[in-house]
Amino acid sequence: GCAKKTEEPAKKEETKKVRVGLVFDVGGRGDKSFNDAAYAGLERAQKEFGDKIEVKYLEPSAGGENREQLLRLLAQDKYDLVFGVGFMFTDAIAKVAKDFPQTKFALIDGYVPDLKEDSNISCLLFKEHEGSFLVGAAAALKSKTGKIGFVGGMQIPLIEKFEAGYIAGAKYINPKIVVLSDYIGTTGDAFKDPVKGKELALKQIKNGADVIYHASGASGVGVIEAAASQKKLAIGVDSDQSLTAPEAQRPYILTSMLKRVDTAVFDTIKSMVENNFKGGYQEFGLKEDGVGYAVNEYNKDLIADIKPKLEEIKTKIINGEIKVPTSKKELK
Amino acid sequence: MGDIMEMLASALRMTIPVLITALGAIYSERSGVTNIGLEGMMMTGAFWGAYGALHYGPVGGFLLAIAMGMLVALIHAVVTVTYRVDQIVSGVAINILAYGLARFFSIALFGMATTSPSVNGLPKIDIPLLKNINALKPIATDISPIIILGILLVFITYWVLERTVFGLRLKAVGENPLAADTLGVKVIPYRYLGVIISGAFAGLAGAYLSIEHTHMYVEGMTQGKGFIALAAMIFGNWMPFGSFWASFLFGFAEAISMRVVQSKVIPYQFIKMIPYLLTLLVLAGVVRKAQPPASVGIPYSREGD
Amino acid sequence: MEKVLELKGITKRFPGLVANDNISFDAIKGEVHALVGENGAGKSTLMKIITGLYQPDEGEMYLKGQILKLSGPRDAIKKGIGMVHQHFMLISRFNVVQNIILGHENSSGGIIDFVKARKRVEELCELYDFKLDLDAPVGDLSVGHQQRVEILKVLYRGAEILILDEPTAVLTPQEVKELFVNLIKLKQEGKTILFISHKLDEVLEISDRITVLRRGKVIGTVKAFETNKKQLAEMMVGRPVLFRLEKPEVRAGDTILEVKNLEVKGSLDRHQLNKLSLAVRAGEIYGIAGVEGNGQRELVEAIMGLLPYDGGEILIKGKSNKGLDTKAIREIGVGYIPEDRHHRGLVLPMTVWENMVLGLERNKAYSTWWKLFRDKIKALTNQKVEEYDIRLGSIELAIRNLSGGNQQKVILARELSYEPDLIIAAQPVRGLDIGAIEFVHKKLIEARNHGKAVLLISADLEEVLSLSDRVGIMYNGEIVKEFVPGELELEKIGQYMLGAHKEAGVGQ
Amino acid sequence: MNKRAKIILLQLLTPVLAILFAIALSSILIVAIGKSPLEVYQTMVEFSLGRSDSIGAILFNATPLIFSGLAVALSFKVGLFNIGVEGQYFIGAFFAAFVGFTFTGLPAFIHLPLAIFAAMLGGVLWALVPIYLKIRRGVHEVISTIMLNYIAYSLIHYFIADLFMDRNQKVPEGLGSPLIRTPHFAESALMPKLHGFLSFFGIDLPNYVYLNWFFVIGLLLAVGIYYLLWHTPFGYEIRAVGSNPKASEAAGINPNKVYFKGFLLSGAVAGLIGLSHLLSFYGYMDLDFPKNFGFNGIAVALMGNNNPFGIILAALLFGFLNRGAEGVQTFMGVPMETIVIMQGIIILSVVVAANILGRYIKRLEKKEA
Ligand SMILES: Nc1ncnc2c1ncn2[C@@H]1O[C@H](COP(=O)(O)OP(=O)(O)OP(=O)(O)O)[C@@H](O)[C@H]1O
Ligand SMILES: Nc1ncnc2c1ncn2[C@@H]1O[C@H](COP(=O)(O)OP(=O)(O)OP(=O)(O)O)[C@@H](O)[C@H]1O
Ligand SMILES: [Mg+2]
Ligand SMILES: [Mg+2]
Repeated sequence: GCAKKTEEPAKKEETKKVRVGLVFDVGGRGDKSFNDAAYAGLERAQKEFGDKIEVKYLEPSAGGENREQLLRLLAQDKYDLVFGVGFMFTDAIAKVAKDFPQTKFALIDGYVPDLKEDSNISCLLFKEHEGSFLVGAAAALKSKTGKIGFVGGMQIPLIEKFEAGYIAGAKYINPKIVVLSDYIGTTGDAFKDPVKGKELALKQIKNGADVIYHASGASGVGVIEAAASQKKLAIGVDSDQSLTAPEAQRPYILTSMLKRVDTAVFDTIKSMVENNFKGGYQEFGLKEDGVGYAVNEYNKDLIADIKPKLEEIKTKIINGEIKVPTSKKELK
Repeated sequence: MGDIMEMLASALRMTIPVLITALGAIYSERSGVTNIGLEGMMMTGAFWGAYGALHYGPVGGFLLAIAMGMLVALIHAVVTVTYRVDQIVSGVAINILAYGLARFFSIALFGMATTSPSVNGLPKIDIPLLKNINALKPIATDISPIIILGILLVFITYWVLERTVFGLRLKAVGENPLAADTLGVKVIPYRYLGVIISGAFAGLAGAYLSIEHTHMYVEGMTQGKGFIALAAMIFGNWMPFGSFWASFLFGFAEAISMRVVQSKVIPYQFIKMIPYLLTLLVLAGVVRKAQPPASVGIPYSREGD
Repeated sequence: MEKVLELKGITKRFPGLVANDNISFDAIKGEVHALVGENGAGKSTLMKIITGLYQPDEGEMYLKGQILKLSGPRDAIKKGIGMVHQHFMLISRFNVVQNIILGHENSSGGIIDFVKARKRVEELCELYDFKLDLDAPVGDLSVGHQQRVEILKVLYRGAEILILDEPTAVLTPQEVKELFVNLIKLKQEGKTILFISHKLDEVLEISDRITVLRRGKVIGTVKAFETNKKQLAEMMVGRPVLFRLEKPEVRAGDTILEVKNLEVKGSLDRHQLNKLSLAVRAGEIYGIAGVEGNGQRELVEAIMGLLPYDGGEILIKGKSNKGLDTKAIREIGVGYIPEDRHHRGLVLPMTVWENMVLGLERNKAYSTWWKLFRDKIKALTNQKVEEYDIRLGSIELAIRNLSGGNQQKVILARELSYEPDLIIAAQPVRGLDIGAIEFVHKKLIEARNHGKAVLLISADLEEVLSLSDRVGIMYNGEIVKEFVPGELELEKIGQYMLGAHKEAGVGQ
Repeated sequence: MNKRAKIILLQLLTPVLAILFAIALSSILIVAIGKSPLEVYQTMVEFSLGRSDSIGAILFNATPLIFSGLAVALSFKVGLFNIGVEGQYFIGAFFAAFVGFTFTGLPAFIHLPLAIFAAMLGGVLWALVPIYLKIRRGVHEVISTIMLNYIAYSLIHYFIADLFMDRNQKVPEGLGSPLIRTPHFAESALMPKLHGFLSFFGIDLPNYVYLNWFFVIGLLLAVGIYYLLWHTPFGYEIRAVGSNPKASEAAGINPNKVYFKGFLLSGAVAGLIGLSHLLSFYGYMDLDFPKNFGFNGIAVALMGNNNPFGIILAALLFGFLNRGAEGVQTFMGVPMETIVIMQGIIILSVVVAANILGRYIKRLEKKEA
């Protein structure tokens, strides 16, 4: 019923509408982290800009080999702004963008070299290490045993960036702290293996860790479950996982390292609508509020005592007083 | 000691889903039907288990998972037993289908393609007597009833196969369906049952993952365990106890691999290989002639048309 | 005289042929009624219809005057019809008791009382004087014992009509005798027995009436005491048949095959050989008589390089076969007719012409490494089909579609095609009809006459005695007696075969 | 004669009927998500068959599946079940990648064949383990190949995320992260596209279609394998051993040797599966190198009845479905999972229909008798 009513005025404005297309990464919408955050940004834009925009989202096949085709189809179908969610789109976007100079592309997490402001690609890049530094500090502040844990999905530079920031943050508070690190697997499936996530976390807890941070997508469900079952603390990632966790686990989620993919998506759409799309590189760090740590009604008491310290560190990072390492190599 | 017990407990948790699925596969294979669709049936179980547990509690979840596992298995049975289609192609198609259906219903029912809301598991239990022995605490206290059930199913399966009319006929149908047929044993229904039981077991195993282990369904959480179960069943020579040891070997190797510390000497990728490598090495070390059911994989029809 | 079973106008079609064509036939309570006919005449098919395994396309059956409709073997069993199939319907991995009770377990609440079941089986065994190891997997039993299991299966179900499809094909004379004793016992109990056999002497001995089938049609039913072998054979084949084998004297030449102190260790699926020795010369047929499962298969497979042996020596044309693979052994000049054509002799899904060159596909005449000379092979096959009178629709057919006799002829044609000096013929006529048997025997004797050495292994004593120039009796992995046919009376031979005697130093 | 014609007609009609049935069944699904089945199917067909880039994409999609179908079929023909095609093509692809990025300055006519050869070698090596274990240690090939698939995944990760990762990527300080991939291949290792050849015949493909000569190689290989199986003594031995190893053995064919050679051949073909993507589409091997071609190859092989030409048809069907999926997703908003379900249904319908038809023809022939 509703849809019909809006159709009439929509038609008149058709020419003005900004058409936004988005291709998810394999796994697609509903992963409770990365892809969902992108979708949230899309939804927010839809809400705020109403009939000024028209959106469409696609998912690649399970193997992911048709990312390029999907981007291309959207471009061919005259979408004005096309998102590729995830660094796996890097090459595909670079190729398609060349063929469609009129279409704007936004690449989340990926880096295409040599872009300028008037390029038709915008790379949305996050400083995950900065956010991770904060939650590392939080973990160290909360740890009673002097041991904390990290569970990553797959050992790749992106995830190592989380790990490096986390360790640096923890050492900043307590140089003697021991960080137990584990990774789940060697394929994309490592990001959807909560069973192993839980077993690894349980092992870390058994070995003395009492706060565990995960950067493992849907596998993190298992990490949080393990921490809660052993009455230890977990730190979520990407989105505020306290909000999606079950009631019983919430007391055990210290905080979440926020990666505001939603903000990035929203801002980019906004720039299109307002006609000031900028190519090149958009940074999302602590300064830009692109990363951060979550405070919500469930953890506000839990985190209250360390919040001032965290805020202090945050300011220091933003000022450049603290330099956060971006890889494990730098860490050493 | 405590560490070892802890590791055993972990090994046991990793063993159970593979074991239960492997036990189910025994029923199917011994009735003469290869089931390479176990992965999809587990996935179905994991999904519907979570859905059921969300709305009807953990027991409801398990029942629903078992029922849905059976339903998917029924497709396999219709296609392979009634229509005598190649059992492997059907299994492959079932895996594709189950993946699609789980996603489809996940969006329809949870509003999310890949995860469910969190659900409650069954109450944890302690094993009487054993729980009093301090050293055994990690494996005797606070464990999921499904772990106990899984172990019991090994004995039950053995008993069913060796002592009951059903077991005797099931095996007969897998060994020499024509012979069984001449004695009035109806081949088709027994094969249906074998396949459907395997679906029930795989559903149960999948639901164990979602309801008991992580209290949530996550797409792809079966992680190829259906295939591992198939391997375990073959390695176990189509026997319940054999399958138990094979599944345990795998679970144990997983537990080890999670406890090997990453270092320069052993890159992490090689640690992740341990379960598979170890299984392969053990296999290569154990020379044993596989004794598959004589008619497994061969569709049956009385007049050979 | 009560007609227990009556068939009216039964017709059964298979793709491309009519296996049973308007067959009418009856059986009387307490009679042994034999069914004879050439391979593919439709005997087994008819019996499968009577036991509900196949559905007839036309016609009706009556049991004690009541119309008989069978939806499956289950119905037939309920009506008291039981069958011992030509190809045994046993589950090799199951033990004897399991095989017998299957489908008729007499359980309480689905749980089998194996103790009780075993007892009942034991009672039956006692009644019919069957000696069987009830706990052995039937796959490990000798063929004779397997047949006992089959008969027990039928009796266990209380069958009133027993069908036996070629039951004597694999039995020793003693075993045949025992079987007949039991059949007569059953007959006296009022049971009806339908009996299929290619051995007309046996048929005449045991049956009351005989029905002859040819090409799916009933040619006639005759009373056993009113007919004779010659008449039956003529009815079956449709032309007069010669029974005498022409066997001219041939002087044996050099030793072609020499087996010295051959030893094979026994295991679950392998019989042991104890210092077995024998020699076969050019121009002679050396027959091995003996109950199946006394090491014949192991001997043959050791000669062919299919089974490694633990001691002793095998010389073929003076050359040891140790370490040679089957291909190399064949290249010395050995032809091999395996005992089980379906498992060892043919690749059933492949065409007739492909089977004609199995193992010869690398022969220069048939291929180069990159090309199979299909036309050449087909031409050769067509020529062999003519020469060996192989009946088939086309050489492009999968060989599975040929009757057993014609399948056997293909093997024979193939194995003789490269003129081997030594022919190992294991059970070469098993299951074949008289026409086919006659043909195979003729070919073997022809080879012998041409100076080939033939090692013949057969469970059919009559065959061994009529073909061989010398005979060795094999028992428990040894040759226990060697003799020239005619030298020893049947009774005595039977005793050797059952291990009652042993003669030292034979075969050296 | 009449019946012959009828049978041939039926044989042609069956796949069509099967697909119609699958379509009917899938329609329920499409209605359930609130779309019009008619429009969806129309879009699918128009999109997939009505545009030259779609045709190109279908053939490109089909290329790896032809190779993997052939690899699986070869192993089936020799009587083994090679689940390990998946791992073999990964290793093969890496071997080719290694040749691709290691050697520079080679002329294309050496470099490209070398890469192809390396891929086959990789596939062979990864097939060597299970077949050796099978023959020597009696290890069931299904178990060992399942394990080896996982081992291959990890090994590949080690190679491309660790040992051979391209460390020369430009990444700004603290922003983004380097891609997990090997260095780019030298131009000389890349497979030319088919465009030039096709334009010869007046067919113009857009440059973003990646259809390349591997498709032609796949077709030729199918013909080659057909020839091998039915016209050479080795192919004869493969079929004989595959159907009855015991009889083959008794006739003097050594089954173990045939298993060995046949399985390695299957591995060699498997090694080629990924190349069409690797050496034209990607130009490097990354962590996200497409998976599952090996598993889908099982379905392709069996749907194609293990016949090389049947495999080509089945691969094309898969290629069509995948391309169609992109179309209905983009233009009709039909979500991915609906299409996945449809694919499952179509596979099952096609094989079931083939069986029903087979039975019907038998019955017809029986009446003829
Ligand atoms: N299931 C079947 N499908 C097709 N044809 C069959 C089938 N069973 C039997 N036939 C054919 O029917 C004919 C009769 O076969 P049947 O087995 O009844 O012969 P038989 O008289 O028992 O021969 P034998 O003496 O060799 O045992 C043969 O030509 C055979 O090829
Ligand atoms: N499914 C089938 N399709 C085609 N022909 C068949 C089929 N089953 C049996 N036959 C034919 O029926 C014949 C008779 O079958 P049966 O089982 O009695 O074997 P047989 O010919 O008597 O062989 P043997 O001599 O080994 O006993 C077979 O030789 C074969 O030609
Ligand atoms: Mg017969
Ligand atoms: Mg016969």
